[in-house]
Amino acid sequence: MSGMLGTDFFLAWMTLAAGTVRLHRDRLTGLDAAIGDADHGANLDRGFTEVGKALTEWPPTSPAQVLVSAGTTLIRRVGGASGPLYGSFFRQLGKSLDVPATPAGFAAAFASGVLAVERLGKAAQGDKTMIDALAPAARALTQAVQEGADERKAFERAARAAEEGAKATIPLRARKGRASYLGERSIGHEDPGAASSALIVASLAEAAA
Amino acid sequence: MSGMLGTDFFLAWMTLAAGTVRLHRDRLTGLDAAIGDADHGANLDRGFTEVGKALTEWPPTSPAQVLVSAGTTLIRRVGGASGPLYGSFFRQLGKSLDVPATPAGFAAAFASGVLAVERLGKAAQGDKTMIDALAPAARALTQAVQEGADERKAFERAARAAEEGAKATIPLRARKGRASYLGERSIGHEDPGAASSALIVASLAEAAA
Amino acid sequence: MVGLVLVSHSAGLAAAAVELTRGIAGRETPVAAAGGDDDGGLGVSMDRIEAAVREVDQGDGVLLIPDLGSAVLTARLMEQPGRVVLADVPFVEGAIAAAVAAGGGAALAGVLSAAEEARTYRKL
Amino acid sequence: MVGLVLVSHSAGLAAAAVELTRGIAGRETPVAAAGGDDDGGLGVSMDRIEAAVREVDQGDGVLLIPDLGSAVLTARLMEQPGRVVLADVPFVEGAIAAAVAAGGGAALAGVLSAAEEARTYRKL
Ligand SMILES: Nc1ncnc2c1ncn2[C@@H]1O[C@H](COP(=O)(O)OP(=O)(O)O)[C@@H](O)[C@H]1O
Ligand SMILES: Nc1ncnc2c1ncn2[C@@H]1O[C@H](COP(=O)(O)OP(=O)(O)O)[C@@H](O)[C@H]1O
Ligand SMILES: [Mg+2]
Ligand SMILES: [Mg+2]
Ligand SMILES: [Mg+2]
Ligand SMILES: [Mg+2]
Repeated sequence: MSGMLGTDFFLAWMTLAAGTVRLHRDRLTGLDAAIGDADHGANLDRGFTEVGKALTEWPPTSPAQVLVSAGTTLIRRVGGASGPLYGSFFRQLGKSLDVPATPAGFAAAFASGVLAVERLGKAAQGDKTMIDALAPAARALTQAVQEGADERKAFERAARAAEEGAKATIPLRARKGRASYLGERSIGHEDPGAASSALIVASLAEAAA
Repeated sequence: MSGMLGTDFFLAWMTLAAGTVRLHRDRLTGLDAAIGDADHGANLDRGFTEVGKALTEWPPTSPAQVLVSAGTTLIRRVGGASGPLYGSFFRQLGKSLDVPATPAGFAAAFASGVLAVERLGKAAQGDKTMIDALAPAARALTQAVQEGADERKAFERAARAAEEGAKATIPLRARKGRASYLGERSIGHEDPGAASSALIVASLAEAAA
Repeated sequence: MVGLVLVSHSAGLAAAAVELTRGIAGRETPVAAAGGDDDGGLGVSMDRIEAAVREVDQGDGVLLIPDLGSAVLTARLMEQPGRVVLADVPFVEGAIAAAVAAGGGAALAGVLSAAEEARTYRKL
Repeated sequence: MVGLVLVSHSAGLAAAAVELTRGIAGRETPVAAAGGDDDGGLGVSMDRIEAAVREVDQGDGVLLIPDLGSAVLTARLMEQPGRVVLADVPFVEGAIAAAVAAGGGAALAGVLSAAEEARTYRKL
């Protein structure tokens, strides 16, 4: 199954991510309305739509090209904090990916993408950000691969971990991003970036299904 | 001569101050162009013109009324930092003036006006501000009165002290106001507010002449 | 709620800072701009500050946040101990922190100290 | 001279801050605004930041001064060690201090530390 992680797979991931973001656009914006500025769904929808356009206009010829192009587009077109963060994630993931991509290589590259987000945002798990979904996903992925799981299984475990991580942000108090200005009042709401991260990792599993 | 310090005297002071500010408007603005924002002459000209209007519209019936009205108008109409500062000066001077005003009383009230400027601006002599002209003027006034000088002499000595104080700001480095942003580069220029203070004290002497 | 007045030489800066502050702290927090002189030019107008104070005063106190120079001096003359208080804080960052605190129901002293904390808040 | 780019979510805030900064530091200092998203709405645009950097770059380095959030994150991605540097400073006060230092001929490190001093500068 290791031939699965080719250019087409990553193109499919981006298409599925764009679709799920479009579908959950209003929910994401609603989460952001509670503790932010009510634009996260719109931001990501615009960003992933532009990713789709860029990937059509300049067809990439390698997984790295898909991811770096997607990341660059997100940085340039999202407009909110999630743009540079997701952009750095995909760019770093793309740059770290060995050719040909193996499940273990992907897990390592994914972890390195998450690290780029942590570095840029100076955020750690527990700060009620996208990291709270991405970091558990990275760990689940690594562990699954180490246990010999195939991509499909590994991505499913990552998706579940991301989803749980996103829900686990509800009782947290935000320490980074706009929501951190709310202090105590950020408690009781799911972080929009963690929610979108769960969707993006879920579409990774979907792309492998 | 102590009957001299009546309402008409203070009205004359304000008229003469307005005139000298108008006359030196471009020089004051030029000084402010060097180390500020090139509006000091225009600010004060506008302010004293409004003072004249206010004093005509609501004719004051006591020295205190002249000075408090002038001060309030300056606070409201100058627009620059010198507005609240000169405004506080004249208001405090007016409020501190005993009735009937005596030379000694005037000297004490003048000193109390200068103190109000120092308190508002958190400035001290040597900071390259209007204080560098006003504080020496206050001291000269007090000393002259103690030595038994009449108003005319006392005001002349104050005017000379203010003028010297203004010139003495040239080698100083500004520590307050806009000019303080320039640091070293504020050295070598006369402070516009000190220059206008010298003019205002000179018109005090003129009013008594 | 405690009201906020952003006082600046520049009408544009005060208005834009109010917009940004509302965007972050929410529209319910009473924040008003007092920028520019009486004619809207560069300068500070006591009339504009007074009007802004009246606009945001709900009886819980008003914090004046000036940018610099004559805005600071003019605002100082308008202080009324315990009711209208001046904040010596970074203009934009202090306004946002104050607005969030005010929106959260903090009293005047709490809003002031939230604004003052903006001094040490790191952006990175 | 070192150039400055003021990066904000709000096109109005960046433009007004540039105006104020020029008013204090003088028109010669290269200061440009990068505010708003690609369409001028609330947001941050890398294209606008890049254009602003090009505008003020005289070869002596450029300081990026962001207001908050995505402006900070986007600016961080544009850092080029020793050439294009981010300042974590109060937006308005830091910009003024930096512009004055730049206008005085300070090098990039000096302009950055002038901006950082604005954190502790008291207005009263
Ligand atoms: N410093 C940070 N580190 C990690 N994630 C962050 C940081 N700041 C914001 N985020 C994430 O970005 C999300 C908000 O994205 P978005 O609404 O698109 O941007 P904005 O807050 O600029 O409107 C937050 O929910 C959070 O997950
Ligand atoms: N904090 C202060 N204390 C005392 N005087 C000050 C202070 N700030 C400014 N000044 C005086 O005000 C003068 C500038 O007045 P003006 O040009 O009318 O105001 P602005 O600086 O707001 O344009 C300075 O030359 C200085 O004498
Ligand atoms: Mg948002
Ligand atoms: Mg936003
Ligand atoms: Mg001036
Ligand atoms: Mg001025």
